[in-house]
Amino acid sequence: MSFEQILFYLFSTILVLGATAVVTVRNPVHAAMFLVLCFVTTSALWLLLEAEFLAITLVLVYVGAVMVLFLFVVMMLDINIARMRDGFARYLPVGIVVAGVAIGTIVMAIWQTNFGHSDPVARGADYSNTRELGEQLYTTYVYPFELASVVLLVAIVAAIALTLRSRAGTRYQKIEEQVVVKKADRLRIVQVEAEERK
Amino acid sequence: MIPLSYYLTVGAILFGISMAGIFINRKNIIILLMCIELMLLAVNINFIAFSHYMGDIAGQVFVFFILTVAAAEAAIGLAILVVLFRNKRTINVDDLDTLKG
Amino acid sequence: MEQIYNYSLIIVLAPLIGAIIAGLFGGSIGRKGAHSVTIVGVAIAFILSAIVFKGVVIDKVGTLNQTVYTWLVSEGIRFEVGFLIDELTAMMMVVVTFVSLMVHLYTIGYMSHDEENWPAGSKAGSNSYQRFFSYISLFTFSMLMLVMANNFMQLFFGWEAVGLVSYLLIGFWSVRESAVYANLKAFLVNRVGDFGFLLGIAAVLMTFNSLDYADVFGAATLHKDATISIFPGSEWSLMTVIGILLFIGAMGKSAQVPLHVWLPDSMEGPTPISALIHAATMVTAGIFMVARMSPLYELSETALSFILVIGAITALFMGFLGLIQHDIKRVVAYSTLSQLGYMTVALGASAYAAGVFHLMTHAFFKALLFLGAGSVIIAMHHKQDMREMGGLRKYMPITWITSLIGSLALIGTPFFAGFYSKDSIIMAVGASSNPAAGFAYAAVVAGVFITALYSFRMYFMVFHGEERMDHHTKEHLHETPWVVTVPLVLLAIPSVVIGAIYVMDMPFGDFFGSAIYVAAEHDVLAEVGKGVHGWFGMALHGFMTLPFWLAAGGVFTAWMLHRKGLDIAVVMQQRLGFIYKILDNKYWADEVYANIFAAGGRGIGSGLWKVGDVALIDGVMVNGSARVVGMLSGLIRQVQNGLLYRYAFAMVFGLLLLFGLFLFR
Amino acid sequence: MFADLPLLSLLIWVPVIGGLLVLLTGSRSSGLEARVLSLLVALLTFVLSIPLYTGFDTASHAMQFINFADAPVVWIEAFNINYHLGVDGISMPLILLTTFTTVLVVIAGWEVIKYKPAQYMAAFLIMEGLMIGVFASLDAMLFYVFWEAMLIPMFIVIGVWGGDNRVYATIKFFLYTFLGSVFMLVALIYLYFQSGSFSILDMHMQPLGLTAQIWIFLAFLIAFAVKVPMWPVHTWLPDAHVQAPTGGSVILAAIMLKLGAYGFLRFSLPIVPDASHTLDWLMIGLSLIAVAYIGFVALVQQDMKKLIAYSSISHMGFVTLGFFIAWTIAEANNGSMVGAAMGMEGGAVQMISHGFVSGAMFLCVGVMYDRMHSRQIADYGGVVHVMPKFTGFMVLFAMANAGLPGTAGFVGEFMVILSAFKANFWIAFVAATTLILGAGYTLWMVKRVLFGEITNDSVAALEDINKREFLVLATLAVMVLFFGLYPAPLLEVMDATVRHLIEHIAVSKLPASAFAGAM
Repeated sequence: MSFEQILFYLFSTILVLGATAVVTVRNPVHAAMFLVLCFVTTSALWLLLEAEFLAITLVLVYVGAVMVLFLFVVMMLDINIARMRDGFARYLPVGIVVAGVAIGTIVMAIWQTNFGHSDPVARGADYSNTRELGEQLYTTYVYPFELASVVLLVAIVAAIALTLRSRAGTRYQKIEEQVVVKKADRLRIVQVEAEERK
Repeated sequence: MIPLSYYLTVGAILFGISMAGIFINRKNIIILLMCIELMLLAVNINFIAFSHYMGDIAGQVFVFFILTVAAAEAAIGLAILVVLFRNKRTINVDDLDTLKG
Repeated sequence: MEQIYNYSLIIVLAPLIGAIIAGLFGGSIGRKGAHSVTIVGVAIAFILSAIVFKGVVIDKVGTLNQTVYTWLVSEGIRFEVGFLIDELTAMMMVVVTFVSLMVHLYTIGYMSHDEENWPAGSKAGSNSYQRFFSYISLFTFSMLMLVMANNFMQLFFGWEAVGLVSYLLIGFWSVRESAVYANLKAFLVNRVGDFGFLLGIAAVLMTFNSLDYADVFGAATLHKDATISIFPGSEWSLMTVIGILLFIGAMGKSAQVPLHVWLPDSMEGPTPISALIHAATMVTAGIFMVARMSPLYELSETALSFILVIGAITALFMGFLGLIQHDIKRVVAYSTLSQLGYMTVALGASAYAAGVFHLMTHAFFKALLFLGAGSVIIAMHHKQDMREMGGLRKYMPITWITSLIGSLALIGTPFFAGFYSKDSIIMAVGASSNPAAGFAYAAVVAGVFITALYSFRMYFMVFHGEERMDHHTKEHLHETPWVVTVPLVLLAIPSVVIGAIYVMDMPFGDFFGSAIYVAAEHDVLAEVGKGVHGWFGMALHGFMTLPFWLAAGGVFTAWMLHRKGLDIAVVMQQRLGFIYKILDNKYWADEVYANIFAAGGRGIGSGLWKVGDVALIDGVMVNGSARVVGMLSGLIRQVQNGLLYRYAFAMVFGLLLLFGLFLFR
Repeated sequence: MFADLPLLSLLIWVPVIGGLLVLLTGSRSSGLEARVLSLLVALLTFVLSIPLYTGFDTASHAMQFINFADAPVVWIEAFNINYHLGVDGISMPLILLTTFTTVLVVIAGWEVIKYKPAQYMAAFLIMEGLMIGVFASLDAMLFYVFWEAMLIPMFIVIGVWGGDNRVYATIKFFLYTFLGSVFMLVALIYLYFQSGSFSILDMHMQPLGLTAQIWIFLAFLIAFAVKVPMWPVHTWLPDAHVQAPTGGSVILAAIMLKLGAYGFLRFSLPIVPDASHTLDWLMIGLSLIAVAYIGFVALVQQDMKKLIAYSSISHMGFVTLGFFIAWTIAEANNGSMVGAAMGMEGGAVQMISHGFVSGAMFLCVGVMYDRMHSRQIADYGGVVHVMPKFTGFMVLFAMANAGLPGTAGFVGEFMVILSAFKANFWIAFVAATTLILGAGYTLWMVKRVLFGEITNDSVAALEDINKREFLVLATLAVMVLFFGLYPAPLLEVMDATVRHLIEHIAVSKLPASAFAGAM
């Protein structure tokens, strides 16, 4: 068993176990953490597949940004975990059967198919996965790339627009009003008649 | 040498687990979202494996886009979740059946 | 010939223009303008008609047959609007325009206070006078188009157009429920006739591939033995089918049993209309039509027998109804029905000329009688019940004398116009060899007695005896103005003399020339004519015949009853209750139509609607299919209950299915 | 001057673009600009349609005014779909009817429509363009697209400006017509695979086996029968009419119903003549049911619009009867089709005249509805005393509806009955019952609505028609009388086309071997 194979089996096992944990643990925070584990191991697998750029991106973007977002949300929301787990046991068999059937069929399909390339294309030492990906993205896929950026922008805007709200009763500082304020708005000079003292 | 089908099998198992996860955690929308992320991950593994073994960079480009979309999806999904929770005080899927009209 | 054509155009257009001016601009030209323009139009038509009559009949310049314009061409068949002016047409033109002119004049008097007949503030009532003149001028136009037609299509045009004007005029006082009921009834009953008429025209077109009179009549004998299969397995003579179908139209228009029910009700219209349309002209269109179609009818013995039977039934049984009426106009109306029956009988006996001759004399004396009745009605302040009249001869001498003349003409007193025409019909029927002639002869002879009886019952009740009207009416009783009496006098003259003048020409001579065709074996008039020696001789001979004594008997009976202060209607009610009941209900014809046909039609309609449309088509098919879809989707929507995991399950299930297919196909 | 213009294209797109302009300008102000602009566009379209008549060669049966005759304008190359327009003697009068009616509808809705007038007018203008497109298309796909697109404005018109139960009526209308046209699409695609072209003229020449013809015929029948509408797929019409605003009813009755009948002439008869022959008993039967059955149903209606809607169905029965009588005539006359053209022309004339008459009737009801907000016959009575001018018009149109000679309503019925008699006595007999039934339901309504004493205070308060309404009704009255008294120009236009069609359908399209086998 070569080193590569050892790595593959190791990370694959961790990945499968981690994924199992994601779907079975009681606490969503733990689930999120296991998901992070999954991402990291996957990233390792990708490194084995010589996809360095995406492996790093996965860790940076997913673990660094998306999963943090998940954690935020999970912690922010006050969720009744107990109720969430209702029917867990009841549906477990169904889940296992479904997963079994799905995995079985897919695996059968995979093993029946001859993909033609049993060996990966050998690359030279100076081969840069990042460079080639970049070339492709900025030439052939430039329009989809631009579109993807727009999608992200839309996602940002949407996320903000959805969650932004002004609660009634909350006080905000309105700077523009403070700037344009005039003396007359704030100060009232009144003439008070002198009163004779009794 | 690890054959291509090994990677694909890993992807399949991951996909199956996440599918089962959707069934088991049918009430918790956050876990559901996580399962979806897992599914996408499984798909990505397949893409990259194919890309590697066939020497075609296009598979990685696809993964790149999938990541983008998945990130966007996660952001919006969570935003919706927050709004939902704010309005309904619950994220229990059983309580969210207004779609049936 | 050119000149006659030009005259003809003017003859039809003058009343039309008058009608359009009075109808569209009645509000601005006022009453005087309206009646002036229409009367001028009709007067022009009358004068030119007289000139055309002189040219065609007296000077014998020949027959005009000319197209005015082509209505449409389809498959090479030309549908045209054109004039055929022969002796028959010329005579009809004169009669129509003359009576129409008289009625126009008379209307000035009759309608002068028409606003009283409308509810206060009715905008329709504000120019009803002008509208009335417009309608009667329009009627004149339509009737002229009918009689001057040279093809079936235009005949049908005129046919329906007079029906339209009749509809408008019967319902002229549209505020009266009875009037608008009567006009609807008249139109629908006429439509039943037109239904047959149109099919008859279609049969003509099918047979002759042309609707032009000249083409059709010229080729008629070629199709003498043609047959048509209407019910599978039975062949009918084509000419019989055509003849009967066309005659069904005539039955509607000329109010023959069983399509007679509309005519008595049409008396809801103003009296000038009853005189012009429902006595003198329009109702005789059927007679005119059959006479015009004589080349076709001569080819079918069956059709002639049919006509004969229908005419005889109408002549006799409608006369009976006249006996018990109290409304002065209804008496005259039933008398009209009965006289139309006489004309029809003449047609059935192939004595077309006699029928048309009676049509002419009848037009004059019946218009006279109606206008006389109208004059009485004016004097009585629009009361029509004869039981409230009596002794009017003192107050209305002109009306009295002219009405007497009309009545004498009607019952067939020798030397009067009616005598010549009616006697020729009776003689012709007697001489006819048609299988139905025996029955018809009995009916028309018996009809003479009945005619005399009801005519003079009316005459005595109105003009003689005690004055039964109320005090107020009596105070204001006086002769009607000159616009009313002048037409009476002018109509009375032909009512007396026209018969004597034309008897030797028209029924017994060659007046109509080629316009009327009679097969040699049917030519009863020629046979009868051999025994007639001049108008004077005929009248003298008339005193010795059965019909005269029957008429005299009728008058005598009426007089006897009158002298005893008895009314036939009352007498019958007391002594012959059963028969009175039959007559009083008019043989239940109205009830049958209203309850069986009209109500049945509505019943079928609502049945088809409620069961067919609403329940079956909409309920079962349309909404039913919607319900089935609803039920199915109700089942399927269980899958889509809005819960996320159901959707996910469906997705996964589908995915697995696809996997399976992919793997195990 | 007009000869060089692509007239048909202009006729389609001028109102469509005009309608869009109206949409743009009208939303701000009171709607006056929108109305004026709509009127101008409608008038312009009408004026543009006149050269179709003046420049029409009545001796030719061929398509005329073909756009860019030398080279087809390709629309979708992959499927050989072309932007191919042209008119013959049947479609040309219908286009004129469309442009004419739209002008009247715009005037009739002038101040009556208060709610979103710009959108209302725009819907009608766009609809006009699309309907002209249907009549002018010589490419089946183009036809189909116009045919379906036309539903949308009508859907909106009824759904937005309709009566209380408008949603039910609109959905019924839409589903019915849409369901029908889907079958037509299938038939068209089948024909495309057979002939390799979507050109209608190519389809006319395409030989087909009898089984295929029958299926195609049935598919067309569903599409066109719904539109005509024929019994038993007619029940959408009364509902749609009752709920539609006046203008919608007018367009629906005057033009939309003609599209179905036009489809029979343009598709069913020439493309599948043998199937039409085989199934003509069905068509004649359904037509006669329409005439008699629907006539009876019309008799008992309490709602004026419903009554007129049913009378429309009944009158359209004459159209289909006239179209499909030819083979029965041939059988009764030893194979000679003489007389068939009269029936077909009668049907075509009936389409035009019914457009005027039913449109006028709906306008009349609209005039009363605008004042009383009721369509129930029972709510009226004695209208003549307050609206004498209106009564004059209404009686005229009622008479035309009852088929009185001298009005347009008579011509078509007359020709069809004459032709039907040649085929069979009983067909003519049943058809002629319309004389009685038509007069019955129309005049009975007239009696109850117009005549008699004033029944209630709201009738007493009615105002007679104003100048605008007078203009609309008078124009229609002139047309009704003109075509009643002088229909020759109309027939002249149609004659060559119809005769050619009769010659065309007289020749069997079955492949020679199948034909020999059938013999």
